[in-house]
Amino acid sequence: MSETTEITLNELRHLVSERAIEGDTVLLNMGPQHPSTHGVLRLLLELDGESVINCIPDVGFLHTGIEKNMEAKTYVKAAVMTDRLDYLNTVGNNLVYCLAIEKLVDLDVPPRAQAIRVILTELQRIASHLVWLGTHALDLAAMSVFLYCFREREKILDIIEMCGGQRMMATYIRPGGLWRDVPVEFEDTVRQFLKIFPARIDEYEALLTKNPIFQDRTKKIGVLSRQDAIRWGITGPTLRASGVAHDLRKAQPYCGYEQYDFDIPTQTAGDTYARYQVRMEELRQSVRIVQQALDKLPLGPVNSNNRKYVPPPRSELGTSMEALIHHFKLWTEGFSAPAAAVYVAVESPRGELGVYLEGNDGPKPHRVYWRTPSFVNLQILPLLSKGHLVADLVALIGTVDIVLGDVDR
Amino acid sequence: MDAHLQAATQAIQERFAGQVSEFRDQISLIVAPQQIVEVCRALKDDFGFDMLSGETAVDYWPAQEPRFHLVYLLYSLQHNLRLTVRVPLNGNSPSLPTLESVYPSANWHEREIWDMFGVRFEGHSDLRRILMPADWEGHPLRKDYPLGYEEVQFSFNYDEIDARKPYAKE
Amino acid sequence: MGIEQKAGNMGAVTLKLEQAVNWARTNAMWPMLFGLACCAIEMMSAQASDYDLSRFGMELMRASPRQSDLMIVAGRVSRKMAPVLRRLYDQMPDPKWVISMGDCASCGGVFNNYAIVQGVDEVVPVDVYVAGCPPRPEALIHGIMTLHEKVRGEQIKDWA
Amino acid sequence: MLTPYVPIAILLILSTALAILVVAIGHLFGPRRPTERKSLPYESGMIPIGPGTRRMPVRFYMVAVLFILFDIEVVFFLPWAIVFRKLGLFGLIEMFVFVAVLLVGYAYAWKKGALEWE
Repeated sequence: MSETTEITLNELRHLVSERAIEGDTVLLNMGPQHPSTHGVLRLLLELDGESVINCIPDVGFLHTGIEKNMEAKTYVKAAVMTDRLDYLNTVGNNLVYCLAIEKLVDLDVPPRAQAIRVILTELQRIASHLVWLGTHALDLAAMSVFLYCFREREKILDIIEMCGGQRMMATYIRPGGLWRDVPVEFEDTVRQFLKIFPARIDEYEALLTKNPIFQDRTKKIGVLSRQDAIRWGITGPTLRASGVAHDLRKAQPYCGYEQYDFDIPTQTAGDTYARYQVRMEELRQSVRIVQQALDKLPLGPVNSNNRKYVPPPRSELGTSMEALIHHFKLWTEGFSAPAAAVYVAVESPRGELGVYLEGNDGPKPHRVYWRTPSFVNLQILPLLSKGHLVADLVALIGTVDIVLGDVDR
Repeated sequence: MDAHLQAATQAIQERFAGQVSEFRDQISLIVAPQQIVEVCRALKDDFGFDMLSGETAVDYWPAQEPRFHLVYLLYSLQHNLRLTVRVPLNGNSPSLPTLESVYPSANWHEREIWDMFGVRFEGHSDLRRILMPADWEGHPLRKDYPLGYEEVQFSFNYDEIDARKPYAKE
Repeated sequence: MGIEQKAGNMGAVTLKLEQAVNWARTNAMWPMLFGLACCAIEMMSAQASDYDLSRFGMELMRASPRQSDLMIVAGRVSRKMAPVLRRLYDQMPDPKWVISMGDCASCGGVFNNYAIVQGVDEVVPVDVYVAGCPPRPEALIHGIMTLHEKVRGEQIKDWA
Repeated sequence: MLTPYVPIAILLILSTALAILVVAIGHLFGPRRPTERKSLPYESGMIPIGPGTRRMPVRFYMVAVLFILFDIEVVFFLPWAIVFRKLGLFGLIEMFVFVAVLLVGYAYAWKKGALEWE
C-alpha cells in the first residue's frame, strides 16, 4: 500500500501567501476525516490565529471512476452507476441520465411516467434538503434539528422503497419510463406525508429562524455577490440566494414541469442566512408541486411501447415472437445509440446537474460527462471564506451544500 | 434555431471560420484550438453567454487525427440559450490556452481534464492533479488506459486469487 | 473444574475477569465519525432517532480516532483515501475493531475499476463485513451485534 | 478543637485515593503498544505540514486572561453565599459594590475591543 508523498510546503508556494513560508501563519489540514466537512473533503487552511487567510480545497478522496466505469457498461446497466453519484439525490441522477438517453435516441415517455418522475424527484429534493438542514444545524450545535429532520426523511425513504424496492439506490427510473408502475397504496401514503409535512417545516423554522445564536452564526457570513455567482458558474439555491431567479425547472422545463405552478424563492442578501431561507422555502414549493402532480396523476402505461429500446412486459413473452426477440436483444446486447452528443441538464437540490452523453453507434456509451453542481459550487469556498474565522468555515461548508460523491465522481 | 443564437453562430463563423452542426436542436460550434479564448470572450461579451456550464474532453483513441475533442458547454442566463463549442486536438499530449481569464470556473474543470486526459493548459494558474493521488501515473479516462478490472473471486478460482490478494496484516 | 461449574452461574460472584472486561468493552464501544459515501447516510439514519444506535452504547460518534474504539468504514475507499484510512487506523488506541460497512468497503462492490480499493481488508484488518448497498440501518445494527458476540468471546491470552 | 474538620479530611483523602487508584489501574494493567505511526500527531488523517509549535497570536492570551479574571470573581461569590443570611443588608450592598467595581473593568475591556477577535 503505497505511502503517497504528502504535499510539501514548496509545492504550494504559488498558492500560499509569503507569511506561511516564513512560518508566521499556521498551515492546518481541515482534512478528509473531519466532523464538519460533510464527507471526505480536505481543506488546507492558512490560519493567522483564528482568522482564515487562505483556504485551498483538495478533493478526490472519493473519486470512484464512475465515468470510466460507465463507458464499459451498456446504457441500461450503466444506470446502476448513476445512483451512487450524488447519493442524496439518487432519483434525480437516474432522471437526468434517462432524459439524456431519451434525447439521444429520441424515445417518448408516457405522461403517467413523467408525472411519477416529477413526484419522486421532488420528494427526493425534500429528503436531500432535510439531510442538508440536519447536518448544517448539527454543525452549528443544534442537535435536535438533526433528529427531527431524519424522522421525516425516513418517511420519504419508505415511499421510495415502496416504489423501487430499495431505500436509497432504487434505480427506479429507466430509459423510456419507469421500472414498473407504482403500488396501489402509493397515492395515499404520499398524501399522508403531504398532510403532516408543512407543520414539520414550521417546527424547524420555529427552532432556527429566529434563534439569535443561529442568526449570529449565519447572518453576513460568506456573502456572495450576484456578479461573482454568475462569473463562477454557480447554480442552484446558492445562486438564487444572491438574487438571480434562475431555476432550470422554469427556464428549461423537462418532464412536464410547465404544467405545475410554483414560484422560485430568491433572496438578495447572498449570505448563509439567505441560502437557509431559500432552501426552507424550496421545501414548501416542492410540497406544492407534489400536491399538484398527485392531483393530476394521469392513468395509462408507465413505459413507452417503442420495443427497440424498452423491453416488452413479461405477459407478452408467452404469446408474441417479436416480444421475445426484443426482450432477448435488449437484455443481452442492449440497444445502440447514434454517434452524436447530447447535453441535458436538470435542477438538482444543489444546482444544475447535467449529463453530456456521447454515443458511438455501439451498445456502450462513448463518453458520459457529469456536470455536477457540487464540483462547481465548491470552487467559491476560498472566495467566501476570506477573512472569516475558522468557526465560520464550518457554517460555510454547510451552506454551500456539497456532496462528495457529486464532487469527485 | 433561435434568432439570437443564429446571430451568434453567424458572427463566430465569419470571424473565426468555425463550422456549425446541429443535433436534436442542440447547436455546436467547431473552432480551432488557438482561437478558443477569443471565441469565448466574444461569445461572453457580445452575445451574453456568461456562464460556462461545463467543460470536458472526449477521446477518440484509435483515430490520431483529432484524437481529443475539448467540449465547452456555454449557457446564457439572459437569453436562456445553450451552445456547445468543440475544439479538435491532435496527438497524444496536446495543449491549448486556458480559459481561466474568461470564465474563472474553468480552473477546476481544466485541472480535471489535465488529470483525466493529460491535456495541458498553457497559462493555467495551478495545473495539479485534482482527483487522482499526486503521484499517480497515467491519465485514467483515456481510451487506452485499462479499466483496472480485478478478476472476481468465485468458488472455482478462490484460492489462487486469495493467495495473490494483499491482505493487511495487523 | 471452575467454581462456575460447581456452584452454577451466580452472576457477579462467579464473574471471570474476561467477562467483566468484555462486558465493559461491548457496552460502550464508541465508533469513529468516519463516513465516506452513501453508507455514511445510512449510518447517520442508524444513529438518528428512528434506529438509534445509542441503545447499544454507541451514543457518541467520536470525531478523533484517539477516543474511539470502533472504526466503521462506511463507503467506498478510493486509492487516494487508502493511506489516510491506514493512518487513522494506526492512530486508534489499542483495543480497536473494524466494521466494513457496505459492498464497496467489503469487496469493491459495483465499482471494479482503477479508483477503488477492492475491499478494505487490503488496508486494515476487518472484523465484521456488513453486506448491502447501502445496508439498511437494521443490517448495520446486526453487524454490530455480531461484533459484540465476537468481542464477548475474547480471552485474556488474546490480549497478551 | 479541629474535630469538626475530620469528616472533611476523610472525604478529601478518600476521593483522591479513589482517583489515583483508578488512574493507576489503567496505567499499570492497560496494554501499551506504542508504534511509531500511532504517535504521529493526528491532523484529520493527514501528515501535518510545518513545525507543530508556532508563535501563538497574542489575542489567545488576552481571551485567557479575561476569562481567569472573571472566573475568580465568581469564586468569591461562594463563601459569601454561605453566610449570606447572617450578613443581612450590609452583606448584600457589600457584594454589589464588589460586582460594580469589576463591571467597570469589564466595560473598559469591552470598549477597548479586547473581546473582538480582530
